[in-house]
Amino acid sequence: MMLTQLIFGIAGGLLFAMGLRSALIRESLLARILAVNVSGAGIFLAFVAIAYRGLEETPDPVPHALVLTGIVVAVSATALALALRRRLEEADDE
Amino acid sequence: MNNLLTLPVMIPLGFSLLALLWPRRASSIGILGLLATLLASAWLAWRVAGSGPMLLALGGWEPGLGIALHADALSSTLLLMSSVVALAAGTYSTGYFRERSDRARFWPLWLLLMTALHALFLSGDLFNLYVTLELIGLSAVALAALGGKRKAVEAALRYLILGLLGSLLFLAGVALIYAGYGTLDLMQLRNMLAPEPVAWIALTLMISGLLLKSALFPLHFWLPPAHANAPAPVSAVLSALVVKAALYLLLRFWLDIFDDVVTTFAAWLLGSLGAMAVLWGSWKALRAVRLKLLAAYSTVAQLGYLFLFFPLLAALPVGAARDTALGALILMALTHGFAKSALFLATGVIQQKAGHDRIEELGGAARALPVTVFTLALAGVALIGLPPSGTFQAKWQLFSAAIATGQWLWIPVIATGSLLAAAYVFRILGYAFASAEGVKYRIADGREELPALILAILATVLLGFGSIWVWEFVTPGALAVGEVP
Amino acid sequence: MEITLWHLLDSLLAILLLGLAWSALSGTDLKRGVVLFMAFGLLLSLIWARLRAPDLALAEAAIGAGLSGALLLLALRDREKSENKAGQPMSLLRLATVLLMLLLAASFALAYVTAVTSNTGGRLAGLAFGNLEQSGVSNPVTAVLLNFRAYDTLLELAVLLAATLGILALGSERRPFRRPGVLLGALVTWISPLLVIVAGYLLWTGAHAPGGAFQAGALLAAAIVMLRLGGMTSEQLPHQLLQGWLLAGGIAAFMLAGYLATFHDLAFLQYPAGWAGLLILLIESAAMLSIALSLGLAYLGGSPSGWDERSSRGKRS
Amino acid sequence: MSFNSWLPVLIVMSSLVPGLVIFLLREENHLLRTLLNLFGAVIKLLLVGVLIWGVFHAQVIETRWTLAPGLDLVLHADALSVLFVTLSTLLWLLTTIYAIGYLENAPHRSRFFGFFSLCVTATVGLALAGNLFTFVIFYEMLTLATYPLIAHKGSPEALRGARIYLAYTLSGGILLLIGTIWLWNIAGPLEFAQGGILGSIEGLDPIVLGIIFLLLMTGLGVKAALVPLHGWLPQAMVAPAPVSALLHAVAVVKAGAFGIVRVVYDVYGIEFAASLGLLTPLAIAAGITIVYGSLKALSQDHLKKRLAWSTVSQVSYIALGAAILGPLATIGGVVHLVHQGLMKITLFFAAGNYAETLGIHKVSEMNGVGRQMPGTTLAFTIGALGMIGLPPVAGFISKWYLGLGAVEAGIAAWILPILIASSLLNAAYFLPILYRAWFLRAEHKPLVAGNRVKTVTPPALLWPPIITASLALAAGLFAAAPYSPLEWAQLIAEREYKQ
Repeated sequence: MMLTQLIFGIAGGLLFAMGLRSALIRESLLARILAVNVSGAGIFLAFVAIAYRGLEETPDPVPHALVLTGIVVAVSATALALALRRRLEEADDE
Repeated sequence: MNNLLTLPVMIPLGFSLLALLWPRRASSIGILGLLATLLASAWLAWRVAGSGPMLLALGGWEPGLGIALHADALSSTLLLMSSVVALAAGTYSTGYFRERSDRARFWPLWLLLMTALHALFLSGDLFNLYVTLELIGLSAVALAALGGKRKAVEAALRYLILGLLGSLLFLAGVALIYAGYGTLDLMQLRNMLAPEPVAWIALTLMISGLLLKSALFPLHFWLPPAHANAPAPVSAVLSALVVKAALYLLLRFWLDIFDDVVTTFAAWLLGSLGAMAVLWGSWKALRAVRLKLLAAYSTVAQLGYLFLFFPLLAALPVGAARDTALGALILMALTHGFAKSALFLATGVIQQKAGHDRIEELGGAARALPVTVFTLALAGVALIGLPPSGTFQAKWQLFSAAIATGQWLWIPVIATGSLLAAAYVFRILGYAFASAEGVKYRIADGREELPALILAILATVLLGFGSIWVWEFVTPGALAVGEVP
Repeated sequence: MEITLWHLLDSLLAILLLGLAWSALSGTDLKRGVVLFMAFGLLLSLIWARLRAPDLALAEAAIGAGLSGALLLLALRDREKSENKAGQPMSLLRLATVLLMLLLAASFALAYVTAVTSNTGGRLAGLAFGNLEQSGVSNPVTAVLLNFRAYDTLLELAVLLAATLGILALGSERRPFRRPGVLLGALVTWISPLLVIVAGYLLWTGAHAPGGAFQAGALLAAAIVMLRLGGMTSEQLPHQLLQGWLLAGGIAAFMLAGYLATFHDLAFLQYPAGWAGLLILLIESAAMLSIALSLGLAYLGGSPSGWDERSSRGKRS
Repeated sequence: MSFNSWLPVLIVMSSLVPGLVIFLLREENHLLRTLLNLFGAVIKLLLVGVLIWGVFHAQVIETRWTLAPGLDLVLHADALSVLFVTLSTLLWLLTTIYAIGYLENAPHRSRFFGFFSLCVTATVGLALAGNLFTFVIFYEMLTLATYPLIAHKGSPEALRGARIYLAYTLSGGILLLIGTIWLWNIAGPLEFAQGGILGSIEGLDPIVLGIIFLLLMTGLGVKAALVPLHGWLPQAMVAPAPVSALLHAVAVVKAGAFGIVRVVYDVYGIEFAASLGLLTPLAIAAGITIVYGSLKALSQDHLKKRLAWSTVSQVSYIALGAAILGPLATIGGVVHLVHQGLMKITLFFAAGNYAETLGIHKVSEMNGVGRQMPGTTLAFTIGALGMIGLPPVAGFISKWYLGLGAVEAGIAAWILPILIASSLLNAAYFLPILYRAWFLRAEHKPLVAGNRVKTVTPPALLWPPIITASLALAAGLFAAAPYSPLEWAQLIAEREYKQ
């Protein structure tokens, strides 16, 4: 167990909660989309912190792979959400 | 080698690519793919029924490092149901989407959704489950937004964001589990998990994510708009399958993987929320102005019934009585799946033929669309829980379990819920049977009306008189992840 | 354990990150929020590097900060009615939400700390390194992504495809930018080929060093973004049918490779002995193109011109 | 499987299948529909004949199909079920003929006859039900099948009546369901057995059994129109005459009464029920209903409404019979199941004929109908006299045995007054009708008969009431003959009091 893991893990938890809160209370859709991304990043941070095993040892590659997958999933979701939002605003004009 | 396990996932995926590459043949490719998927699922269920649960270590890596696929009675049953519903709704969609370009948009996404659902039913790995949840979410949202009507798009966007939050809660739990137990494989976890803070908090996070996705009261608020504004075939699958997927995971975790971790208090919490969902959902359904909204709220209520089982299962000692209750739970889920999809498809027919789905203006429907109204009636019987339908046997066991465990509290809830259900179903029928002159309906053809009828018959006649098969097939090895030779 | 300089740096990074996130989320000015979010992404990739996750650093920089940022900036052009309202509830409720947030964070942290302190083993690392030789690649992350947990990656490509199809189904692309000034024009013409080359290198090196399909794909997508900024119209994209094949390619390659094994009576996605390296390279190449095109189309914001004609064109093709 | 294990299913199918086929027929396909109806009805009658023979020779005739762990769908033929099956099958045939004539070129006939057949299917099903679970299933199906028949006209008041009917029966159904499940939960499979099953089971809490009995009786009482659960019955009058006839004589009301008989005799067992002290409340409820129904009938001018209230009163004779300990009362109650059916269906057929031929709906318009429609009025008269309980019509037999039973049980003190009072009341609301019909001369006839100078009732409408009336008469005259309803009732009674 090392301090670095704890620091970033706890930071991850904070980000996760912070994003969740904003995603629920913000009116603006764009803000909510940002918030979801921040929240996800928090969990990713926790994952990578779990994988970290100090300066000497090479870290656990599995969480890295999971996070990489997660990042791609996140960007896909963001892209879709933004497209929906744009479509929504166009529909407004109609 | 059990590579058969991959087929229900990979067939729809492959055909979705084909539908993407040959858009002009999208419909025929799609139907073909769903037929193949159905065959594969049936074969899988047959194998499971014959020789018990199956396991496949993907890539040949030992579970833990690699990902394992599991099939047991529960998962293969749901697999079968989703294949049937998908095929029926898909067939209906060929009549629903008149534009070829619409069909070209619809089919690849539709098959991706099936891929996602089946991947979820079979997956044996926590993180993989997260990916399948996201795949379900995104493809479902994309489908719900098809047609691009403002209301639909808005509902889809909110649905997407909430779905993402649900997945994130789930993922947070996964991270904690990996940190604490160093594996993501359900089979290994099941033997490692112990009632301790890490497991509790992780489970709480994952369960709340799943509750959000399965729209348990009071987290249901996103469901009615999303389900009521999507295209009819999509609504059918959203209500019948997508919420069930989250529920399936809930069951899997609650009764199987986290069996030692869950507490009776939590079960009671779920039960009470379920009770509120039954009453609130049924009431809103009764007050609904539009048929699709009614159907959506009735989904909220019907899901509530399923959650009533949790405190009962917690109270029943492991053994025959508990198995019976579990079988009833699954039977109810199946019946609702078929009945609700039938209801949504029939609603779609009415909406297209009458040009609206306002309940109070359905006069003359019974004469213009007898088959569809008959379908509504059959589906209604199943939703109320009257014989002959699987729901009746299921509710019987639900009542019985409540009496046996002395949890009398639920009995008035179920009774009231059933009466409210009867009220809203016969409200529809009352207006549909009322004779109204001058109402114009367009003629419906078989591929529009028959799929719904078949689903309704499955819910009433097949599951009504064949209900024992569910018990015989499901209960012995219902939750047998990890009990594979 | 002793507090070293590293730990101070870590705390600094963490606090900075939290600060960025907070200010990105709490402000009502969305443009500012988006910019701060991109900064957040860059800082995050720095932290990945610090935590010895170079693959993630690359991916985060290219995708997390880069492409998401580009998409968000583009999205700023679409006005929202709801935006102008200050999206904050009244103070008391606000306080409550903050408390709930802290509660959630605290419980997560509690579980996390207990987990990490109680379980100090290598978790799956040992297994992963133990099987690295058989995996066909020497970069452990790539090994996990494309061999040990290849199924995840396969489904992940499906997620990307679903999102892309969803976007395409929603309507036509944004209007292309007008031709930029000489300077940007020249910049684009120089940078985009460069990006393509780097992408190819990343793909190749991914087998043994940081990099791989995702980072490479993201860079290619970045090239598309640059060209788009340079006024590219969708006619300059490959033919619609070819686009379809490119989108499908990644998944198709995966499935073919996966079932190839089953003919040798192996498990799905189990690469025949000695083939792993080659198969992984092929899959990655196809995946890279799919990812690049998907993200590129996402930046276009809708179906490129002529996408729908595919379905209604005559018998030919 | 032997033929005997198929027979009950066939009997149910013989009306189910034609019903389902009829749904698919086009409206104008009159001939085929009629053929299907009659074919089904006749086949059913023949099968029932075989059934009677079998039961008389004490054969085991049973179909069993497992639906869930511990829940079997059982169709089983015993003396009681045979009595009810025969009644409903016979009356279905006649009612079908009547309905075919009645609904000449009315709209939605396919729908009507479809649900009509389903209605009979459900009735026969619950008559043959071998356990309480099966009974409940068909009981609910009956509710579903009857709703469209009551709502058939589609007019606002028709829909209203149907809605009220549904509200009552479904709520009752839930109570019945809960009671049944509770009992099933503590006493295991509730297979009907002569002499009852609960008496032999150890360690059942009498309080619980009492509560369950209350639940069951409430659930069944709704359909049997026990006061105060009778509210739907007068509302359901809006239904077409054949439907009312079926509702009051065999299908719904009778199903409730039959259920009460089943629960009292074959689930609880009459002696056991008596030992629990459950019979007296039931008897009181029945008594109140008998008097109250007759009183309400007095004040009705609308003919069908008056008949409806008289049903409320008459059906409770069956419940009363079940509520008095002793074979004689049992005989009286059980035999009234048949007698009331025959007499009441006659009355409704006749009422329908008055409405169809002369457009008469009110008692006050019935002056001199005897001369215009002698056949119908004769039938009506027989039915009415039977209801009053005058010998030699069947009604007398029922009341006679009920009276004897009351004496035997030693509660004559308050039962006999009820019987006498109700008979007097019956006389009070039937005799004036007969008087008007026969002895008053019809004033303002053209107004009533419209511009039709000569009024004739088509044979399809005329013969059913005449047949049922003569059956009611025969049941009284030849009560002692073998195979007569009374004979069966006695057979049942002695089997119920074996131990």
